[in-house]
Amino acid sequence: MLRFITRRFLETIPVLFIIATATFFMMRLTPGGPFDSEKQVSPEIRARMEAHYGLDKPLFQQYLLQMKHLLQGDLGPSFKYPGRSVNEIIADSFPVSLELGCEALVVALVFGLAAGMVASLKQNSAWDHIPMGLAMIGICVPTFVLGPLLISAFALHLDWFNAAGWYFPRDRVLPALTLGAYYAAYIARLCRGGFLEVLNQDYIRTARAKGAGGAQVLFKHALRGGILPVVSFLGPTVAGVLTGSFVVETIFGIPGLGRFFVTAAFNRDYFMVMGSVLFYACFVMACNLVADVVLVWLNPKMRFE
Amino acid sequence: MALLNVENLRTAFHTRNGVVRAVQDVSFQLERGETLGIVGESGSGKSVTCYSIMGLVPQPPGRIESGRALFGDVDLLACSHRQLNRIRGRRISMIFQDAMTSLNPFLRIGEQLIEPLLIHEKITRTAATDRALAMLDEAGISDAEHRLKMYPHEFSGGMRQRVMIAMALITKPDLLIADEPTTALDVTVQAQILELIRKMQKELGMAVILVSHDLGIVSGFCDRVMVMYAGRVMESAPTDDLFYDTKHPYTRGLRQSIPALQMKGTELHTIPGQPPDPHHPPPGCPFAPRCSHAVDYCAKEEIKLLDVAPKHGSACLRVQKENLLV
Amino acid sequence: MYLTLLCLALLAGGCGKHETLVEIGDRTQELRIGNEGEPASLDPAVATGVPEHNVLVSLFESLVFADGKDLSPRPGAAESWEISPDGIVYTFHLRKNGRWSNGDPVTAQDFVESYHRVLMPSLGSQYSYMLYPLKNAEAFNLGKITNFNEVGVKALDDYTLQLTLHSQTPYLLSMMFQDSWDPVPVAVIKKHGAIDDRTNPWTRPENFVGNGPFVLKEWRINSHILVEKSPTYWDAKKVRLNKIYFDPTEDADTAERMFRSGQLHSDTQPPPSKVAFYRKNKPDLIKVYPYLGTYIYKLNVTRPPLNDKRVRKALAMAIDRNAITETILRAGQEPAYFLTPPDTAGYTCQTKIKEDASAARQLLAEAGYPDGKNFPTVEVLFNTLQTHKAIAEALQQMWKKNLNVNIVLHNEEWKVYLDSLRQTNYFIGRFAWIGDYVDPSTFLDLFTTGSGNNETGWSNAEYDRLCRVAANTGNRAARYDAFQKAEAILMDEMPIMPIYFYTQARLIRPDVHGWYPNVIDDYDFKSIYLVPEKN
Amino acid sequence: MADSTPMTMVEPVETGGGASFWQDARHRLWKNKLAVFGLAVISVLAVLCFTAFLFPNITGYSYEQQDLVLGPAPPSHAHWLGTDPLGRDLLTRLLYGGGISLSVGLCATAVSLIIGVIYGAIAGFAGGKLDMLMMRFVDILYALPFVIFVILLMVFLGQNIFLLFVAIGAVSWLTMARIVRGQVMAIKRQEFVEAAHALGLRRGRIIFRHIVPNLLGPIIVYATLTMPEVILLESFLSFLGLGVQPPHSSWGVLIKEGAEVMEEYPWLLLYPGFVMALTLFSLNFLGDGLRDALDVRGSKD
Repeated sequence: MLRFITRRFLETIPVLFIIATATFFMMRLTPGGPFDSEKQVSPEIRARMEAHYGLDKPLFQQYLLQMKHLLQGDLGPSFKYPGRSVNEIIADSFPVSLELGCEALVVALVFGLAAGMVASLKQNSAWDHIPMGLAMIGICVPTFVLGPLLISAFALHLDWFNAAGWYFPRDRVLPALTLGAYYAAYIARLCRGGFLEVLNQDYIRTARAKGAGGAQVLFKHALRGGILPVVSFLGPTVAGVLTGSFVVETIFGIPGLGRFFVTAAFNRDYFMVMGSVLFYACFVMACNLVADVVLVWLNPKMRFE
Repeated sequence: MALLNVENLRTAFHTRNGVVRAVQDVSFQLERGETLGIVGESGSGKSVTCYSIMGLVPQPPGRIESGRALFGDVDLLACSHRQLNRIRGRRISMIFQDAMTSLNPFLRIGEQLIEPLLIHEKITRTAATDRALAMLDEAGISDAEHRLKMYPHEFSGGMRQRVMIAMALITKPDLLIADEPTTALDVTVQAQILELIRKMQKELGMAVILVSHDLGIVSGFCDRVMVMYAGRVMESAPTDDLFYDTKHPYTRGLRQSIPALQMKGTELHTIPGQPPDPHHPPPGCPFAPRCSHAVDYCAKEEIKLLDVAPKHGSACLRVQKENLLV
Repeated sequence: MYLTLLCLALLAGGCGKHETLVEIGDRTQELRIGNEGEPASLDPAVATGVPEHNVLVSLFESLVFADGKDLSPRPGAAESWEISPDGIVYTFHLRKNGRWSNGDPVTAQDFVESYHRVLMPSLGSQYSYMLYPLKNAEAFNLGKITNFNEVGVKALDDYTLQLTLHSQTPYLLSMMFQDSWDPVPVAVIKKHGAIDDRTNPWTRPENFVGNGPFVLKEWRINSHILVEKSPTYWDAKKVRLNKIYFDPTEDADTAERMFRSGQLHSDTQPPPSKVAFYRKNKPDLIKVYPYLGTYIYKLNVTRPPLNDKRVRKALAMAIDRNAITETILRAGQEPAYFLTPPDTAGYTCQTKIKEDASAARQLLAEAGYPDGKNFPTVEVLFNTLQTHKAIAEALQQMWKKNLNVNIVLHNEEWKVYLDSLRQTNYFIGRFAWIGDYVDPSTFLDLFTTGSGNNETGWSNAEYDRLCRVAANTGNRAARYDAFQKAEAILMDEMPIMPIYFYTQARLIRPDVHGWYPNVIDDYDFKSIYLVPEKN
Repeated sequence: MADSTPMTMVEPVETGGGASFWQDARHRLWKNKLAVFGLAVISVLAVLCFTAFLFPNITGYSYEQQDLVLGPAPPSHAHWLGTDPLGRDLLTRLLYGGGISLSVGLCATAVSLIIGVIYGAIAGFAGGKLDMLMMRFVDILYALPFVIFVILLMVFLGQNIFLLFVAIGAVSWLTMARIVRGQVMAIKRQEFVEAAHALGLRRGRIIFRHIVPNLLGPIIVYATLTMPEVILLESFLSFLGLGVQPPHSSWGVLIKEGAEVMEEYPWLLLYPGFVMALTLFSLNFLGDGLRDALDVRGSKD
């Protein structure tokens, strides 16, 4: 297992390199520069600003320079927010996204798994149809609709929460619900499918024949096989959730990292894009690694590989 | 009082293609220490009978429509889940045909072995593991300590079935239901497994229900045999009576198709035709269309298992009415 | 499932009615305002946008500041000034009691060094051109001269600052409302890094030093900026607010909801549909007032068929601007029949576009497209935003109905759109201009030859000449006459098609007192105070 | 079947064995009322949408016809589903936009099915170096900045509805591939696979005839989930300038715009949302029905 993990770590190096290279050249090929704005600046001043960040150097030299900085762990300054480095922005905003992501994941996992398991146990009953119907609605209702709806109901009409902001513990509730609901719906559907598959297996019958109760059957015998699809799904999803959601962070005015992934690209904030992409890439690969390790751990047969 | 008393068991499956009456009006009694064989072709309802008793019929689509299965004073068909779970795995155990798929591939053997103990007895894990070691030893598995840490896929077929047996018997049940325990195994291993079951039966003094499609296996093993066809009991008798005083044409057909009992040189007997479509059973005796003795009323009148000799029931209308010798 | 979830959440949250932030703020004189976006920088020489400006107004004080009511220049860091009769030399007398927030006096030398810094080529200040009225400022900024002593900024003594212009600039004082004219604590900046380093961390709350009525306390990116009353400010006793929270909520819907739920005292630019709702149902919570900006379509005069003036005019005449302001925008915007917003420093253009569909058809026929026949494919380029899209869609239909021409709509992501405009790679492009200062020149100079924001390929010698004339005379009547003539040319040549004049819509609670609407929507935080609502 | 209520993972009966398997499957599908309902709803929607696409004035209005005087009006006799802020008939725009949304949804689902399943199955089955290379490639695609990718696509290839499919296709199969890979790895050690090996079957045959059919459950579930996601993704791409250009519409764009005014003009969100939910539910029923119909294990109901 340790060798497996080490090997995966080694694999990430060329992958990160490829991603960084691709991102670098993609960014530079994209029309529009970081200093374009509706009020045009004179070419001289633009040139000065570009020189300030070394953007006047030949492209390949810029590439080498950035790679060198990246190797040193320096993601560079942000164009959009002069005075802040990309490292600093990530360090400031990632914990917020991480917290929200974790809360959303708890919501998603608790409700998704519960709904999925109940539905698979009571297949084709109301216990199946109602949660699954809700899950389908959850998938249909995009976050940019659900968020405002929740705010409208619980913040504006009932006045239980703030409409936006990230100051008090109760400010976490609505965003976590909004973000979690969508994934809960996904997980519920995948979980139900996985469990239906497993609950039809002979060894579940064996467990019942042993006198194991419903909970025991479910958690001891069916869980490991049943959540396989959920685990595969969770790999990249967790990475996405923990690094922040643009939509939810925008709707709820949350100072998280998710917004930067989108706005950095819109702002042509080259170093910010590079930094966020690499950060996300590391996260994706780490999460996928964890997911793969969990898959193997769940399934002893795969341990030979 | 009998250990198990099954009366008028009816189990049906409601599938998208209609209702299948898998078990119809099955009754039997089982005494302590007795061995009952249930024989029949695929689809005859023998396994469903056992699943019904164990409460393992998936509902839906399955449904127990009527009947009682008194185990002691508990009706297994009507009692609560809680009650059922206290009996399953403790007083009645079951082993299945396919030990590979019936063992949980995600859990270590040891974990699965001690599970019945953990469920039913107040026992520490270490004590349970000790019992499991002893049990594996009894079941003829060497190097048990090492084996406990292994996963099912690391075992051979025969070994797995031994594990299944050890798992079923670890709680010293009163009744073991063995559903085709040897079907998936090599002939040599078959014998070993049957021998193991017999040995354990002797040691524990338990009753056994052995389900098989092989009359030969059953004949060598059981005190009594019940022959099923299309969800109904065709004949039920002590083993010797069933063989030497057969009271049903179907049993005779089965008997004649055991290769070992045939004289050398004679052609192996087969029963012509196919079992009836379970969705559309014929009226009257379900075997009538394939029966060489069938007469016109066989295809019309409802059949019922009646004693035609002491402790010997038959559902053949002609045997019942005309004392047909088959 | 979600219902249970919600119930749980509510139990956890379980707070019921609580005092809102706004109510708390009313008691403690803490103003909370929606700021439309996260400020990119709080360095006056680097900052460019509205969110930055709103905060900087509270943190720095220029020589003069804008009176909230009428935008007249009020003594700020300078307590008085003289202007030479030819309008070229301005002498400012600084306050003796002017203090930086670290206690140091604000001196004339500070201003000189601040202006030097803005004009340093290596800093790359985007708004350095605001200082170009100063003699030789442009040359220095573009690196043509390197000796700052040649630039028209001089400290006569610690408290006397002399500015020399290269030509008369009657609106100079109102230009000074812009952040580029703010003094910065050069000594402090040097302490934290190079003076011309855009990334210098001196604007962090822990390092910050300013001379305004408020001082920076907290700055959490995308969360909030908190400024507190500065005890060293010369007029501190007049400042009634204790704190101001700037909420960087970019999303207009979010900001509006925050306003509604009592998290903000005021919020600008709510979504158009909400503006209509408030105006109808809660008129006491919304203020709509003119804003110094024009929404126009640029026409690329280098591309056929738009190289034909008649086509351009036909397009401009065939639209119903009133329908757009009344049904789509619905926030009191005025239809624009010329470029400069009416009554900009007393100037209103006399030449108007005549909306006349039949005359437009006539013009189009003269240009060779009778009843829109053979009219080539023309695209309207806009950046993706709901309002831009709706306007483009409406115009498309109007042109189709009135001229029988098919115009294709084309939306692009913001920076791609800017790039297309810059390269004049478009037919018709949406564009908006918000005036930098209150003077017609901020609009009319856009379309002179060589102006970076012209982007239409249009060039007219007479127009250029008139703009130069206006720039070089201090005589108001002569200037405005030149502007009238120039704008008449613009409206005749039609390289641009004005659509509407901006308004600012502001949601504001009645508890905010001392706030007045003005066309550049500048805050005068010194005069604002809060009074709890009685009920 | 009544005997042992087969619950084992059964290797499908020779599916290549010709018509009978598919006939059986079709027969089973037709017997599933919900699935037939789902199929019917989707077919009706598709027919309506494509008719509206081909004959834009079928509702009496065109998708771009404005009524600025009327503005946003609630549902009425003249406009069954009301009008948008420009006074355009919502029903017309909904039907017209359905064409693009359904195409995008189905196309992306197909891409996700074809590429995702094949890719994931091969990676999972092969294991080792190939698996490593393939999955790291997926990681790279996950990580690259999508916004930039889309913009570049437009810059170099122009604005083209075809590119919309490329862009959506490029991302929609990634998670599917991961899920399939995980499942394949889980079941490739099962006996029936080993048996297939022993029979000397070619690997391709083992993967797609023996393993993939056992994954139908998760595959179909995930495929039906892909649909709403890409329909909404399309609205984001339209925002970037790829995809539908105004005044054309799509469900994603309608929902996005409806959400912006949901407090004032709720019908602008409600109806597009309802149609999309209806589509998703129908697809889901159809998907479940298909899974059951193609599942030779049969008796599950």
